[in-house]
Amino acid sequence: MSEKDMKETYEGAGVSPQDQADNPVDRILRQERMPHIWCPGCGIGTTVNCFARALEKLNIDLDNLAVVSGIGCTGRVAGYLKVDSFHTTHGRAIPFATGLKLANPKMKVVVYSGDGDLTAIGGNHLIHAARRNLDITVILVNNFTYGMTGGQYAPTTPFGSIQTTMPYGMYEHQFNIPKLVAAAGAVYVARWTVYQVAHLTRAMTEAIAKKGFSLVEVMSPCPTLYLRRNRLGEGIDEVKRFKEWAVRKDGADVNDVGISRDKPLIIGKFVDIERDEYIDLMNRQLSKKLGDRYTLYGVENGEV
Amino acid sequence: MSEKDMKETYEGAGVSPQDQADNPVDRILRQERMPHIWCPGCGIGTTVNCFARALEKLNIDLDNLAVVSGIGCTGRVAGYLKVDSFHTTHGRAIPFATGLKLANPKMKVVVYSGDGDLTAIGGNHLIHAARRNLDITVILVNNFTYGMTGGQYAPTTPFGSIQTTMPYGMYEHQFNIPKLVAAAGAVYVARWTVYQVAHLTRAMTEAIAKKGFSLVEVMSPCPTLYLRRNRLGEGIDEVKRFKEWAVRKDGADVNDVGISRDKPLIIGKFVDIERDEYIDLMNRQLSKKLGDRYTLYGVENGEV
Amino acid sequence: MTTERKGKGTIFLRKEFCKGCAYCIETCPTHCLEFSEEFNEKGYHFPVLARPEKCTGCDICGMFCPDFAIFGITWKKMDKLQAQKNEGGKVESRS
Amino acid sequence: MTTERKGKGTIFLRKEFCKGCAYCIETCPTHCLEFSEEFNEKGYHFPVLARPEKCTGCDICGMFCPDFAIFGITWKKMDKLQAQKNEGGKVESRS
Amino acid sequence: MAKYEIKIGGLGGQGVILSGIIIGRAAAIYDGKYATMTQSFGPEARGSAASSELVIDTEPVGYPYVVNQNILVVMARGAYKEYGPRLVDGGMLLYEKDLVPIDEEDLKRRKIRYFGIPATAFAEELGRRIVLNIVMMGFFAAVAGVVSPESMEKAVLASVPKGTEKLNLSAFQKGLEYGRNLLDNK
Amino acid sequence: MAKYEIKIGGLGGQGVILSGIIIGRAAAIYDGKYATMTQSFGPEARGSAASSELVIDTEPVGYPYVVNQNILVVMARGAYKEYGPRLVDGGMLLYEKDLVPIDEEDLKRRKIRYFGIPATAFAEELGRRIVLNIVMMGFFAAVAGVVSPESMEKAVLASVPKGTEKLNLSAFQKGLEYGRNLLDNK
Amino acid sequence: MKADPKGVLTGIHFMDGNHAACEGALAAGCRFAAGYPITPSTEVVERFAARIPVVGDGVFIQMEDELASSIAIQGAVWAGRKAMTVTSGPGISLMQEHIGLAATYEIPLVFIDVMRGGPSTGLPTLPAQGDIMQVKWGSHGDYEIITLATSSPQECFDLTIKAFNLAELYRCPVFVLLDEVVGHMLEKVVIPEADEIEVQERLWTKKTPEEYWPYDPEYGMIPGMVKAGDGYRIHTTGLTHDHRGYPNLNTKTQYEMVNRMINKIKDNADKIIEYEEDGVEGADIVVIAYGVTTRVAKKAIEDARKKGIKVGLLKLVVVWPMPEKRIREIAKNAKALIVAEGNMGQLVYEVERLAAGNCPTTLVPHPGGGVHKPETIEKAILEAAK
Amino acid sequence: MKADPKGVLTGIHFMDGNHAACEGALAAGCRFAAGYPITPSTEVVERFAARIPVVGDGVFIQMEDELASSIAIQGAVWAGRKAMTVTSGPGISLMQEHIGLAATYEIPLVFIDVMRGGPSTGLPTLPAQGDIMQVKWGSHGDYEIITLATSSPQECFDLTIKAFNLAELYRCPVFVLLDEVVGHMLEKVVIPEADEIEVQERLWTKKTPEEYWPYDPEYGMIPGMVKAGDGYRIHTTGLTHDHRGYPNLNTKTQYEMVNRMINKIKDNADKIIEYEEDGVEGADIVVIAYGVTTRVAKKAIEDARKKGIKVGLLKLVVVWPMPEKRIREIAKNAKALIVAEGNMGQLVYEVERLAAGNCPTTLVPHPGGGVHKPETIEKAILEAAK
Ligand SMILES: Cc1ncc(C[n+]2csc(CCOP(=O)(O)OP(=O)(O)O)c2C)c(N)n1
Ligand SMILES: Cc1ncc(C[n+]2csc(CCOP(=O)(O)OP(=O)(O)O)c2C)c(N)n1
Ligand code: SF4
Ligand code: SF4
Ligand code: SF4
Ligand code: SF4
Ligand code: SF4
Ligand code: SF4
Ligand SMILES: [Mg+2]
Ligand SMILES: [Mg+2]
Repeated sequence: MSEKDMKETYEGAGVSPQDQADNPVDRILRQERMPHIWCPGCGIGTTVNCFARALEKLNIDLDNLAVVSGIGCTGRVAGYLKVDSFHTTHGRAIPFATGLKLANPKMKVVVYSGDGDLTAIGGNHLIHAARRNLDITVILVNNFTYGMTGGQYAPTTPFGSIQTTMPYGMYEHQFNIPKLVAAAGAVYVARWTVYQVAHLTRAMTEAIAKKGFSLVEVMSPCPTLYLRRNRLGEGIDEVKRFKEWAVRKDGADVNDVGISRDKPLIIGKFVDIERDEYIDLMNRQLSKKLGDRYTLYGVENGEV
Repeated sequence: MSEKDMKETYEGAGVSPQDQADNPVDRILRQERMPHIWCPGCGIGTTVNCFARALEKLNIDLDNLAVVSGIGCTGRVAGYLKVDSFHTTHGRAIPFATGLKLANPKMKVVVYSGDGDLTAIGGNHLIHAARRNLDITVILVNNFTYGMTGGQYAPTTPFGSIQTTMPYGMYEHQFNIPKLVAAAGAVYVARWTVYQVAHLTRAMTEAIAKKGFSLVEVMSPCPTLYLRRNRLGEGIDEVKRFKEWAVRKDGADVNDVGISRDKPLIIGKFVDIERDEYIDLMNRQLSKKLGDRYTLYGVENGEV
Repeated sequence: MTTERKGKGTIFLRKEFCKGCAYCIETCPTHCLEFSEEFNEKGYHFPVLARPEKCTGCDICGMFCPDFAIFGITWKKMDKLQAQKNEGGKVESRS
Repeated sequence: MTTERKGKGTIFLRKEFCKGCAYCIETCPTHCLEFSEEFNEKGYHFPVLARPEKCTGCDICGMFCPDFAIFGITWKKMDKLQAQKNEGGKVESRS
Repeated sequence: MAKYEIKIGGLGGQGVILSGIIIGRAAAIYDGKYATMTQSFGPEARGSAASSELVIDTEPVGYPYVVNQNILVVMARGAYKEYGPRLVDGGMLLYEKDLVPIDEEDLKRRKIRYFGIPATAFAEELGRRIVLNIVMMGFFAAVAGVVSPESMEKAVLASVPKGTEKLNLSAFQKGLEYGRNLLDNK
Repeated sequence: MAKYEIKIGGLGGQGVILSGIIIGRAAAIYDGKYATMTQSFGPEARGSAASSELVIDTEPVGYPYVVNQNILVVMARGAYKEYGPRLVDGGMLLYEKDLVPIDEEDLKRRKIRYFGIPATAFAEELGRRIVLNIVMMGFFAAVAGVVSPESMEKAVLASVPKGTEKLNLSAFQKGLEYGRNLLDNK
Repeated sequence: MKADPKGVLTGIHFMDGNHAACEGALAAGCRFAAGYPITPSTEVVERFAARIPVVGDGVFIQMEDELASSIAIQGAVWAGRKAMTVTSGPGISLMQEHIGLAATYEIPLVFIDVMRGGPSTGLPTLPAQGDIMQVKWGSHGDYEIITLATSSPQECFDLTIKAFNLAELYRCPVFVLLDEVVGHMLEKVVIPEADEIEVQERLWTKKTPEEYWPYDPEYGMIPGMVKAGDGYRIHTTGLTHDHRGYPNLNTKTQYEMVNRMINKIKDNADKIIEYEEDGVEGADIVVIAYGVTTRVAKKAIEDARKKGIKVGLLKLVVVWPMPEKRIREIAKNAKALIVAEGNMGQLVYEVERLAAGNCPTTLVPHPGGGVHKPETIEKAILEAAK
Repeated sequence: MKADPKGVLTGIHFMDGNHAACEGALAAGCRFAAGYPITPSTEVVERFAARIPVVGDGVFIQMEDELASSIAIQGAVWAGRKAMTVTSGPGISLMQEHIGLAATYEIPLVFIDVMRGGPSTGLPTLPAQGDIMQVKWGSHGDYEIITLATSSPQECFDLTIKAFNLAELYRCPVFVLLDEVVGHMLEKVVIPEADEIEVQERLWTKKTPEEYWPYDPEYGMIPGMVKAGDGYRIHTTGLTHDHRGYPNLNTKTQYEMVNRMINKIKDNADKIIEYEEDGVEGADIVVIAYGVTTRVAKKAIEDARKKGIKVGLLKLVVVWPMPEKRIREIAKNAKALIVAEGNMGQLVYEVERLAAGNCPTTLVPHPGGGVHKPETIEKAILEAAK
């Protein structure tokens, strides 16, 4: 569907001309690929909505934005965004992004992927990227499951939840993702749910603006494969539940933000610290050692 | 060299009969493989010495002990121990150990490997094993480098240190290993250096005895590829330096135990907590759901 | 095809994109949306602006909609855009 | 080939295992070890019990030795082992 | 007819796959025929069309997919639109009456026999919209003549979750009766 | 002799590899010959023997390893023990006099010419035990007749770390002179 | 040995290939599975996860990735279990290092590969046969594996049992290939009584710990096995090792190790090989195929026969090792060989090699995403018959 | 285009193959390398790490593992760089998923594989040629790559440049194989002036963002490239995709995609292929070899010729694609083909296929850990000449 066609499909409650609807999402979407594949009530689309608005707020040149996804339902995000966007392999969005950013430091690089992709198969890249503190942002959509493959348990599946490979209820411990990435070295870590769209948007804005490795964990309903199997209703039920379940605690100790369906879901901005960024460190050390023989890398007109 | 031959090579300062030397290391070594490949002044051998003594103290049936190593200088440890011992692939000792332990829960399973092996290529398995809290013990020998491959930088190489792939001085951030594994879920985490042989031995004893995922980080000199390249002398110089550099702080906040050559090296037992073990959790959940249809797994005569 | 301006704003809807998830309806702060009786082609009920007088054009529905189907806008912004357009100013579609 | 019992203990050494790292010499609490003048086959100086009267048989040298070359033992323990052996008790080599 | 090539189409969640399994099981296990069921699934189909295919034969099934689609069972408009045109002339169409508007002229021209049932309404009568597909299966048992109703009934019982047998049997009966009546009155 | 097959053996840390590079560089870059150097390395060799091999020829080197080891340079006893027996009859042995006890009878029987030098002592005289291998190279330049002393000297300069040229040149000269004297007096 | 009834779901089922493969594994005595979800294979371990707690004395664990699954099972095998992992092409790519390790460890291990369209992420939900060379050549260095291809749910059951048996007999990795469509196809599956199922027990050593070394041949070329905890205190390594399992890095040990590893398969090929022939004797044209393609080929052949063409089918049940002698023979007697496979040309190279110029070899490729149309194969037959 | 002098270390060096390969990469314009240390390959990136800060405008990063290195370079390529990674067998095994991805992305990429003895951890410090089939078949699904084999440090330099050039020309992964002994062998390496080095520029698109789709063929079968940040706002995926780079999961798109990917190599094979002949014309026996084995074979051939045998050498510089036509021709005229390789039989299968029964093909294997003795090859020649 072309951008124009897409605009024209709007039914503006009788309003004309319809193409005046200046929807920021439409501008960043690959309209020709709509509608997307996500299920009714899946929260991933909502996160994209927030992402579009965050970009709008940041007012950055979208030509210099790259979005990289792994594989999964969330992994399809890259494919719907009209920026340089890369659908990579399962778990490897972060090292791809690392190469991209390092090879062309002027790019803003955002990794957008799922909990399974980023913390199961991709866990090593996650912690190493956090350690290096290269300036990239990770949007991690946590839906408690491997959506794309049909609802197997993930390192995030809450205790007791049924999943196809945990048919009698989850008995493995879960990752506390903010704690893990903070321990590895992330400089910005926040968690929101798709219920707090405005906060989520702001968190995305902050994370992208932050220099260094930043991560936003977004709790998002997967009605098809997580909620229904656990008799938790439809997407909207979880969204409404998020409202009750979530308790905002900015600056909460990451030790306290592990998720359990019986305890409040702590949300907010947990980490926002300063720590030398990767390319800065590299430039500093190499200049120190090589002096004039070294030209600062990735620096245009004195600015990185 | 046979056990007997090995004993006979002892020169007992004139003492006879020589085979009375009841050295615990000799009993656990594959004598026929001595001497080992480690360089003069390499600390790995000292850690093995402590390990042998720890086993002696634990007084466990060595037939039920398996030692699993990855690849590296430290990775050679498994090959020198006369127990069921497995030299696996680079970074994958932990998942091998996971399969072994899970398939035969009566075994005590110890993973013995290097910092590069366990935290670089093997980082994902490390954090997932800590998360699951399956009852295995990791002895991580941290020598600040990839020894076996000739001294490339590792995620542990201190800032400024020269390594072949960091010829102008390390500029990447390092992992704080105790913090990372604690964040992932380890129940026992300690750090010692090869200088504190007695403490190290006790820590190994405690870690092996502890139910759940335990890790002992051992700081160990690599004279050949780390020390000399950084003009830090021989192995013994680092051992002596450890004495000065290390400050014992049991129960130290893992946030404070990151390593830098300019700051005190915090050592001690950092984490020793209770958290449900993997097979226990599995048995509990499956019994709850399946009742009589399920027979407790890995439990012999009522004991795990 | 202009319409009466009952509230401070209105919505746009791409009916065929809607998957009937009710996000918009449940999150609209002024409760001005309701499900249609009608089905769309895919068989979903979609939202309709049942109480247009209450719509503020806040676009909260739009932020929530996982299917990019709905979008709220204030009349004020609409008028501004219209004015821009009338002046020949191109409405940038690539920011 | 018994020897005079000067201290509380003594050391055993597998000279050819030694790589001359000095761990034992530097960590012996009673400073009773010294490097030999001699080289072993591999060309390393190995430790000798220069001050046997000071050796306590504490085996700290043995715990430090990365090459499993040295081992300290008290005369007391030695005698016990000898006694065991004389009684025909096998000294278990696989614990 | 020795060989049946059946397509079942609907929306995800309507039980299209289970329907295929029931027919297949009835044919293969209880009716002593050979049955091969395949399914089209995958992310691209999420929230939209779902379908299963069955080849039933008196000899082992080689090529596993439907080629000459001679029976079509549809529970959603989209499925009818997509698979309707592929029905062979002289084939048979079973459809959910309230959900699928059909093009009678076209069907007649192609000599396709077609039978509709308000399965959703029946299912709702039984209190569970979800048994719509089992109503369909009763209807299929009555009308299609592919597998015996007895075998179909057994297959339903063997295929539904434990504890839901009664409800599903009622649904099946509903469809069966409606189908039989329809045939009687034709 | 058109083709030289040289083995250099010693302990890790004695500069065995660098020695090979120096001879190879001298032959290949400054003497216009073909030279191929290979090295044996690896974990199994840690802290023990190290060796390098050189094939020097007037035509391109095919098979890269030493087959007819006609020159052996040894700086440690172990290396002599290991590689000595592989020296071809009529070959040449250069050895560190103080470190390597040789079996003169055996060498004579095999018609091997042998030349020793107290290279370690010379190096210690110069204040840096580490230049032992460069002393050896001077000696090699004088005695072996494989590459011209001028080329060897250039190769030494091109191969040692910047700032150490003077020391290394002295070491080279030392070995060269000692070798020349030895030849003169033989 | 007969199968342990606990793992045998005796009865007549209408079941898909993935589930049938799981039942085959359970019947064969597999009590440990590690996996990482991937379409279109996951149902195999999903079923295993549901069944094993009830079958008893076994575990399923979902590992963090395929690297982990493919080595967790090796730990389990050394602990005495029969073990498997299940994946699809991308997973096989990630497991390559551990396939080589398993070959070098010489341990019985079953890899089930439910093939989807490739390369890369490709066509996750659609069939192809593009991994046939990968399973043989994907890891570095020289080694041998065994590979079976299934064409129906019944074969998924039967051949998975066979795979476990072969793995035990030859101490090597055995692959079971399912085309996606076979994995997701439901057909009748007959599971016999446990005592009708022949199961190969592990070749446990008969030696004492004192006599035993893990790579001393004991059963023909095959060393006997032990399990951790039994007091043998073994060592093993992926490094080149001697009969003791100790690293020994030289050409001689390398030769001895690799040569035995390869020859234990090559020399026993006749015992391992399984194929089915339909009218090959006397045929002018012989179609060679494996997996689901054999079903399509059958149809094509029937149709061609109706047109008077003398055409036969050689169905490879065991694909690796190839029935080299038989194919060479066939090539000598036939006018043409046709290889129909769900890829752009892979096994055809091997067939062409074996044909040795005795007759032409034609490929009927399919890029994946579906299976051949019978007509396509028939056309190739008619063409070749001209 | 001529090489950028900044990366060219003009002069005559006594250098080993690993270092020479690094210099080749720098001369070819490679400005991004990601790697993970592994013996015997690490010196390539060690040198890169030392050189690149001084050469300027480039980076080396040591990633956490081979999976990461092999995809970091793909990010870098999409960011406009020429990039490579360097590893050995076990690393290649781990990179298989990303080799398939690179093929599917259709991006220029160089993989240097310094081969050691395998399988598994094998012989880390000793040579072998056991990865030759792996580099072609190791990833799942159908795809094509190019592979060059080096036999001397000079070739390491020259062929690494060629590899980068071919990668750019055909937008595909290109492998440079070094036998361990070549990687660690020092010989004279002549590095010419920058303006004597021909370097292939990226095939940048000539289209505007409005006209452009990433998989529209533009240079023959090859689509033009763009780089991230240039406003083209592209998408790409490892899923089966159409000309727009969008997933499109059906047989038709699959066919179009895979077919073009394969044929861009196959149809251009004549341009890609490089081999050297020594006395092949009129020879009774032809030895086929690659890498270091060619050096040994030369010696064997010389010796055999002295005994009056008419024997020639076909040295494969480009191993994949194979010079199929030439080998078929040779087989028709020769009495026998001999394949000498540092493995237990890999490329020999392909040669035997191409020989098509016209003459026998004999393998002279070597298990790894060293190289053939010239006598061994000579013996095979004499045997074949009987
Ligand atoms: C190497 C590899 N292994 C496994 C898969 C199968 N796979 C695709 S997506 C996915 C999990 C996705 O889970 P998550 O990242 O949480 O994303 P979601 O679908 O829940 O958004 C898996 C296991 C794959 N594509 N590649
Ligand atoms: C897949 C793979 N990648 C790389 C290597 C090479 N390699 C062997 S050991 C090692 C690093 C060892 O470092 P560490 O674990 O710290 O052990 P150390 O030698 O320092 O004790 C590497 C990179 C390998 N063997 N396999
Ligand atoms: S399966 Fe779950 S995560 Fe995937 S699209 Fe559907 S609801 Fe969303
Ligand atoms: S290289 Fe370093 S870590 Fe390895 S054996 Fe030598 S000193 Fe020890
Ligand atoms: S724009 Fe605001 S008020 Fe209007 S419908 Fe949407 S959410 Fe409600
Ligand atoms: S939020 Fe969007 S998809 Fe959901 S009901 Fe409203 S318009 Fe439809
Ligand atoms: S036993 Fe104790 S006292 Fe004796 S040498 Fe050893 S460390 Fe010193
Ligand atoms: S510690 Fe051991 S290796 Fe070191 S000097 Fe003493 S005896 Fe020798
Ligand atoms: Mg998820
Ligand atoms: Mg290390």
